[in-house]
Amino acid sequence: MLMQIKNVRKQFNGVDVLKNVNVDVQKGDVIVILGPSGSGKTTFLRCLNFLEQADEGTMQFDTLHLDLSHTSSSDIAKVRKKTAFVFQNYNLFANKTALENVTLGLTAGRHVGKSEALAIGRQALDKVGLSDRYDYYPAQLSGGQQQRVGIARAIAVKPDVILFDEPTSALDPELIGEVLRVMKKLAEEGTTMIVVTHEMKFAQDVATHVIFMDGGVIVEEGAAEDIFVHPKHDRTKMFLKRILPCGGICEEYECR
Amino acid sequence: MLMQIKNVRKQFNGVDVLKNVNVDVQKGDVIVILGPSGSGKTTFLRCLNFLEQADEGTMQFDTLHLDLSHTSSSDIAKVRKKTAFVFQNYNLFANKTALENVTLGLTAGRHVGKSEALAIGRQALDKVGLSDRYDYYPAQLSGGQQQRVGIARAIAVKPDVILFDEPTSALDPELIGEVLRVMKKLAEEGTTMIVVTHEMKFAQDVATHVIFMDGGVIVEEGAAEDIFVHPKHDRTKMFLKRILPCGGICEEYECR
Amino acid sequence: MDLDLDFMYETFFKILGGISTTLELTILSLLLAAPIAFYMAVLRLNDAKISSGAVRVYVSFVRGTPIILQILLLYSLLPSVLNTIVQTLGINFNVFDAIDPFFYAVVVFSLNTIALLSEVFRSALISISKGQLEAGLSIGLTRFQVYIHVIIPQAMVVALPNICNITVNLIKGTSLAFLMTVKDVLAIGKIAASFGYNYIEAYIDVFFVYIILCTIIQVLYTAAESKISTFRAMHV
Amino acid sequence: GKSETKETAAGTDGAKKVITVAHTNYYVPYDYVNDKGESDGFEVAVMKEVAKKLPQYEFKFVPTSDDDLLIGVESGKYTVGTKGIWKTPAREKKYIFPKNYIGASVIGLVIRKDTADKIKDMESFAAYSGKLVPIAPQNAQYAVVEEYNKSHPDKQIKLVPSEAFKVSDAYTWVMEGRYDAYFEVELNYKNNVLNKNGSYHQFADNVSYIRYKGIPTYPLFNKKEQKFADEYDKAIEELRAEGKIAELENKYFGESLSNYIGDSDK
Amino acid sequence: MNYRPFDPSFLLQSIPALLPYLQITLFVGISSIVFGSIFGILLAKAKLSSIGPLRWLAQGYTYVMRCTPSIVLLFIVFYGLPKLVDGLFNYQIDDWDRSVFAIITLVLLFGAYVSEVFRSAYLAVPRGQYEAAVSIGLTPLQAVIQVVIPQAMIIALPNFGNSVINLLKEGALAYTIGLIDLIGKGNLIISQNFGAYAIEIYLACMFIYWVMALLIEKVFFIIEKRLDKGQTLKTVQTVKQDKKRARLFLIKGVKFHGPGS
Ligand SMILES: Nc1ncnc2c1ncn2[C@@H]1O[C@H](COP(=O)(O)OP(=O)(O)OP(=O)(O)O)[C@@H](O)[C@H]1O
Ligand SMILES: Nc1ncnc2c1ncn2[C@@H]1O[C@H](COP(=O)(O)OP(=O)(O)OP(=O)(O)O)[C@@H](O)[C@H]1O
Ligand SMILES: [Mg+2]
Ligand SMILES: [Mg+2]
Repeated sequence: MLMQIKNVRKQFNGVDVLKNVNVDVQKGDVIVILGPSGSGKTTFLRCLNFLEQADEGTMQFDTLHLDLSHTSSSDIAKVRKKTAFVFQNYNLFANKTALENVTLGLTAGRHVGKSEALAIGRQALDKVGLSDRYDYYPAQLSGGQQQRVGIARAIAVKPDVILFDEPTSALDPELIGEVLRVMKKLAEEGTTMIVVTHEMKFAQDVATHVIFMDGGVIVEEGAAEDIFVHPKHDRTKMFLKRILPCGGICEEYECR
Repeated sequence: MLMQIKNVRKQFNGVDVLKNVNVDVQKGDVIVILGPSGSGKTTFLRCLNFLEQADEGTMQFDTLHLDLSHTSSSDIAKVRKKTAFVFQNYNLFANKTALENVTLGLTAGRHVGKSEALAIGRQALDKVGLSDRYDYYPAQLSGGQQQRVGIARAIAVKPDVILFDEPTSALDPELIGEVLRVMKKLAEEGTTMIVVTHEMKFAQDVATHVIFMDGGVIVEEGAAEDIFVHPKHDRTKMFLKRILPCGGICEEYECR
Repeated sequence: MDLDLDFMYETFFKILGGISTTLELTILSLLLAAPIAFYMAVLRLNDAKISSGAVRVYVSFVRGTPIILQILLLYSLLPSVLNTIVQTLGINFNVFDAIDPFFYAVVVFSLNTIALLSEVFRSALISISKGQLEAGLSIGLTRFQVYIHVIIPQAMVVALPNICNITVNLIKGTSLAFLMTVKDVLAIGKIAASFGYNYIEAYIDVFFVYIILCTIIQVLYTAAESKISTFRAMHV
Repeated sequence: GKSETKETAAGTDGAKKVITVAHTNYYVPYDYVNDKGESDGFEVAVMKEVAKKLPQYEFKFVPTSDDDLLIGVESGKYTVGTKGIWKTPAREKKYIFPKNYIGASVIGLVIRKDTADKIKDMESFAAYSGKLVPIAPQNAQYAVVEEYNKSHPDKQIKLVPSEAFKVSDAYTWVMEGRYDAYFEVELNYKNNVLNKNGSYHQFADNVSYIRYKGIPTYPLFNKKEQKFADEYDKAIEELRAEGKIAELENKYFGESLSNYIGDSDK
Repeated sequence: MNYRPFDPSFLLQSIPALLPYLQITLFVGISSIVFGSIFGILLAKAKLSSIGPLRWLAQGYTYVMRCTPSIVLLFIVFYGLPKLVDGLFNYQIDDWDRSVFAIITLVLLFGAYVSEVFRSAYLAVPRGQYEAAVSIGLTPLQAVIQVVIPQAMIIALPNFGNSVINLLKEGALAYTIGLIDLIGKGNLIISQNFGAYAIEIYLACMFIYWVMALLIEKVFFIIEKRLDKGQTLKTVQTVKQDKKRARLFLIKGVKFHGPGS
């Protein structure tokens, strides 16, 4: 088991945003988290990367056993070296060009040589279709371009685990396809991923495990087929019904 | 004719981002702009609201005839009083709560009484499903919640024209449905809208006119049926093919 | 070396009498300077060639040259100039008696505070993202309204610690007004000390008064800062 | 406390005890730093002669500001301080004043010529208007005027304290009527106005000078330095007897100041 | 006015006489700025720290220092420090160069002031910037240095400029303990002339200070331009300005074709 996350609880101003969340992640897994707006998806990912301190919860990562509510900074550093985060609002470094955004994690974070980092960085940007925007600053990029830089930044450092928070929200359907293809490729290469997304197609195609959250708890989880084809809970059924082609019961993926 | 936009040209650092863009808008129109990332959709909307100064171009708005490249600030103010903008990256007022974000345009911008403004503001937030987040600051809201506040802020001032820049990108499919319903209702009430979106369903259902942009020019435009069912240009065909259910030829809307 | 405690005790209360002068000078200067300084900051952001250049020259001159020297120019020259003007116009007005030196002090310190504050405001404005202005404009607010409702409240969070720096510096710096015979806290201490050369005692007294005064002011500023920054201190 | 142990330690080493003479650095021609950056001036020159008489000590001259000089002598950082100080009873509580004065200065009023018929002395000035250019309180002149006011309660001069201002303003202020008199050391008046090269010589016809009195000036000693103060007194008496001091007065002032000092002040 | 002698040639003559004394102003000033900034950074870091006592200590220090008039602190350092060092280590520092005491004083004060400048600028950078940096494996220190500080700097610079120029002027404080700086020399010249030429000398001093301030501001201006990557409120308007220039150009070019073509 690569990651075992247990019993995560998180409050904001006394309101529970996450309650007793448990997730097991095997190496190479692609875990998709679905759920309505405000259900705690982002908060959960942030807790995993210690950007938010959980009030309770443990995480076993590789050989590390961590208490999410008070983790030593050296442990945090270890986990972060092996993970990367794609932010819902991109959070590109405003003072760095697209290429610098992508290479920084290599040169500063991983002591990769400058020219090698540049090569890797260019490659990553090329993958997401930004070969003509290397030297643009974030303020000069369109929404979709910024989002893709964010993705390139995360994949460039070749982490063991990537946490994606709605990585295709600002993209047009054409590009969504491209980006999902890149992600699929990563999955095939064995990168472990936890992905918050509303792209059902991607979930159906790639997810090894689907989690449906609502109100800070995991309502239902299971293999993609199970969740999409035979959801058990009413809440899940309702959610899926509205959004899947053919009213939620859709065995023929091609339809979409 | 409510708006007639002619010959808009815009460069950034000597690179054309918009070239000779012409759009006619009738009162009550819902114009949907489609196009790949970086094609200039956002820039176009921004030029219409004078957030970006076009290098060339004219706009007739109601009885006003404006030169987009040098407009007097009083004319700009007149246009802005009648329009609202939903930003791709939300741009919520960081120092104001959700409710204050929504009411500010009423109290300060339009001299609506405080209690009336509050009533309108609450109603607008309720419409987008945020009745439990009135007093949250933007930093305390999830991505989708922020996006919905942005929408509520624009519709609360009841403008003649609303410019939407990917208003549902951060929403889950369930909410997308809700928000699109709100927009449909606005359309039925006669609000004119120019919407950048990738929600084909919405375009198909509501758009009176669809514009497909690429590389800063309008490649193709026409009624929704024409564009979706019988696209003429190869570029349009390619774009649609990838994204529409059933390979771009889809007469049965229910399918999605 | 023995401290003259009696002297210290007596002088302390004498010095307290200077607080009003110190505070009046400080507060008046701040209030007079703030709007002008803010306008200057906006001019500089606009980067309009002439006005922004003029502001830069003003700021560099006023904050770049010692206040003592400015006082010298203003206090020793200006009244003379005014007097000459009044005389040649034949107006029956005694410039030297009618204008209280306090007035010159307010002018000098306001001019200085304008220069410093304009930089404080400029830095605070730089920290606000442009989307905030655009969002305000797009819902039909005037630029002025956006500044009032959105930009200034956010900018103040960044500005307050720096305004606090300026305020406490003013409190201490207004003692230069003694060059113009205006007696603030420090001046009273110096006068008291001069008879028996009790400088050490007087300075300790003055120090105490400043500690009280500046602590109150700093506490107020810190409270204000934490109050107006509630909106952003979410993730800790 | 601690400085004492330090000094005795130095003393037992057999090294000479160091006498630090602090002097103000721009009170020309009494104490100042000359073009070469050396300590200079009449009082400094006298102290240097004193040093020759007391070879058991090593003298060190430190130019510094008035504030530092006063605090430094009080705290023991400096042994002696000299800046043209006038004796007052309050000051004697803090410092040792020697029996013998070191120099003297003559002070008086600078007034406009057109008021010369009305202002003849301090009393008539007080009667005329009493508007005197402000004086820095640490300046001894302040104490002199204050003393005058105490002894003439019915003929007060308007004494306004302020931080020190430069002379050029004061002359101008008097001439343009902002004030009616300026309390000034006679020597400065001579150099500025009467001297053909003085920068105010062009206005020699506009102003005149009324001598008030000459006042002896003293160096200050740290409270623990009574022994050294006594040795100083002895040295000064010898120097005065030898005519050395008169010689220096001539060098720095071009005349003997001692003549101006009234017997009561000596 | 006619009663005020004014000799412009004296003003010009005095500049070369004054300039060498700028050296002490600059020496004291620059050393204090360098060490004071480092100290200020440490203080700001402490104030932002999650360790309570450290935070309170730094905050308390700032409070007290900002209450302290520089001249009082100077005397405390000049008289107190040698006694303290003597008492603690039995070591004499009385004879140290006076500039050392002036520098220590100014470092203590400057540190307190700029720590607030740094703190407010640091907090003004959106937290997401730091988060993004650590999320790709930068250490917190690297994240701050590589990402947060460059963005905080553009916000801090104007206030830092205030403090730096203020400090260079405060350098005149050194005069109180007998160091002759620019203004000190000015006063010397004035006294050597029995108080005459004060206006001329002071104008010369002002002029020198002003030139110094202009140079400093120029440097800051260049740094600021370099740091601005188009994210600030400032740039909306600069962009507009560029456009105004471009438009002027356009109008010229279009003249013969008539508008609207
Ligand atoms: N700092 C905060 N203070 C208070 N409440 C917060 C804070 N941050 C988040 N919340 C609340 O926690 C809930 C979960 O937020 P989160 O960002 O995890 O949602 P999400 O599932 O990512 O939603 P979305 O799909 O809209 O991004 C939301 O209701 C939000 O209002
Ligand atoms: N300030 C700027 N400087 C230089 N180039 C810019 C600037 N702003 C935008 N651009 C470029 O203009 C092009 C159009 O940007 P725009 O934001 O209009 O795209 P968009 O169609 O909205 O894309 P998306 O769907 O990704 O949001 C992009 O290629 C972008 O890189
Ligand atoms: Mg989220
Ligand atoms: Mg866009």
